[in-house]
Amino acid sequence: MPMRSDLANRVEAVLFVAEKPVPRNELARIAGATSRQLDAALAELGAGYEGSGLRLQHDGDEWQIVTAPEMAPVVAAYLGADRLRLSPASLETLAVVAYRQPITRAEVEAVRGVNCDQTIYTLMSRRLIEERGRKEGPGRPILYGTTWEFLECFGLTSLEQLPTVFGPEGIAPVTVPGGPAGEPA
Amino acid sequence: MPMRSDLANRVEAVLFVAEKPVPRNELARIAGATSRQLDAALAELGAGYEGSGLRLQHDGDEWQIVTAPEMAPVVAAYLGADRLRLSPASLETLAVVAYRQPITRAEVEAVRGVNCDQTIYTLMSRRLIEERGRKEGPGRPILYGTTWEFLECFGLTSLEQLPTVFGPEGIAPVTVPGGPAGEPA
Amino acid sequence: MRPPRVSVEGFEGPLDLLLELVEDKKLDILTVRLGDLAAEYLARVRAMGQLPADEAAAFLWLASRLVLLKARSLLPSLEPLREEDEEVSEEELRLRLIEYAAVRQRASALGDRLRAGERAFHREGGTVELPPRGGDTDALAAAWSRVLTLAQRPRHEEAEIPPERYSVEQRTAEIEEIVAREGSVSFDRLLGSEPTLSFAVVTFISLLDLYRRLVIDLEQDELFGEITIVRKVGRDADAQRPGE
Repeated sequence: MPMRSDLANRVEAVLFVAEKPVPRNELARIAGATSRQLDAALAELGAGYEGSGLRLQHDGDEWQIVTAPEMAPVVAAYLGADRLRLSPASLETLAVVAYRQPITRAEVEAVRGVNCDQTIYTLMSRRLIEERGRKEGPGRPILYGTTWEFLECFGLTSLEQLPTVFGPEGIAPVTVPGGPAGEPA
Repeated sequence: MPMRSDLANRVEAVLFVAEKPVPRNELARIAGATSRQLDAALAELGAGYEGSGLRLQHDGDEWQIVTAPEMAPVVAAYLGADRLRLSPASLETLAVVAYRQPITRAEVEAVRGVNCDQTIYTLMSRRLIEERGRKEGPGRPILYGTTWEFLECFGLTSLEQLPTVFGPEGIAPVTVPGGPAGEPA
Repeated sequence: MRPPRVSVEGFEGPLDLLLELVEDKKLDILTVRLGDLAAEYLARVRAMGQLPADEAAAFLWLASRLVLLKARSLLPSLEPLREEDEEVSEEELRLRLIEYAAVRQRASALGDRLRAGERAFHREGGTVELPPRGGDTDALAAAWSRVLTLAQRPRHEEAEIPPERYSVEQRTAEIEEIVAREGSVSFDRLLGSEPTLSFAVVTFISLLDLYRRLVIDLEQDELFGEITIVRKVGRDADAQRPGE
């Protein structure tokens, strides 16, 4: 591959890990580029993807990397397999929410001991969890719970059908002031 | 960009949408390739990522696309990820596991000469190491190995990239009769 | 009894301390006579001050091995100690030290990578929205169980730390006092009826130390017989206190 500019590579890396389209101005700020430099980098990136399995796509000012349309069959074959695909980290976050709902993000993080931003986003975007109002108290944080799609997906008719793991007293409530440490992964 | 093979593009698209590393045989099956063709496609893909913001990484037979280690600052800034910190003791335990996996706790302790409960717990909870089955023999102790998150956190595209310090022949495997050091009883 | 968790005074453990000695003195790890380091190793351990016994045991175990290697080089005919474990030969100990040196270098290389911060990131997925199907409740339960185990473990471990803690300094002073008062005492009596490993090791090292400082004599009538600790005639134990 011909050498790409460092800015284009930085933009590529950010778009790669982003789970949602990234607004242009946010991209410029994070990558440390002017609007003009960013335009050049995006053009460079888009051109570089020609003939590859990926594409650079934008909806108005929001940019994202997606798979090339020609790859749809193989992607569908992989994803369409009749099962739920979740990373171990997402599965753990889902388990915490399922068994202790309604629960705030900080509480999930206190239990898992790592930052759970990404996994909560993933679970939200797959409609496995949803917002359930707000907790009374400082900052009134959002409470999360599982959805009916979650029940359907796991073949449960109600939450009472969740497999029993420990007794309900198995774990003491955990509160962490100031929030958890970052997630290495 | 020079034209890439269609197979390499299919592999790229599948790895892009996968939430976790994809085993080699699943990749071959989905992409409709023989083992040999897949090897060529993976090599092509990996070479194509040189100089870009992405890397092809594999943990044994499991493959994934990750961001290039040089892009870490901008990606960490975007994700709000904290820097991973490990104590010297945890790093020592991690070094033993990484270079001698799969390995039991008693074997790690024999090498380090101290109890490693705490450091193994720390590494497990950060997903840097994981259980890898059990060793045959008395008590069938748990074997530990590193995870793909370990590769990711240290910016290694595979275990072959572990820093070489001593020559591989420099150190004879050490076995201590009667269990870990410091345990005469 | 498991070997203790040790991270004291900047040392990660007994091998770390020994390696530090070898490196400080610019000795060749392949040829140094490890027994020759016994006195200095003991001095470093003593300098650590009030070390809790459960943490000191690993240091003292290695110290006792070094003393033994030294004794063997002076008295090649020395019979094996009456102990349940295998004696560690100089070559075994050297191999362990060499391997540990490699581990320490590897750990520092990994630490450098970590500090450089050049890590990779993966995608969690999410751009493709397909209705999920076929989730495995067992996998969910297993994940929950894992989280519970991990979340509970530190508390559990804290509760396991043994309450008993002895330092070599403390034990040495106790033995000196007994010997000064009674003139002699048997090794068995010093150990008591059911000594823990830590207590036995601390007692043993204290005796070696007192013996080296010429405060006591050790008497044994027959092999594997009762060991008697006798106050050295004409010596005032306290006058020798500062030691080496």
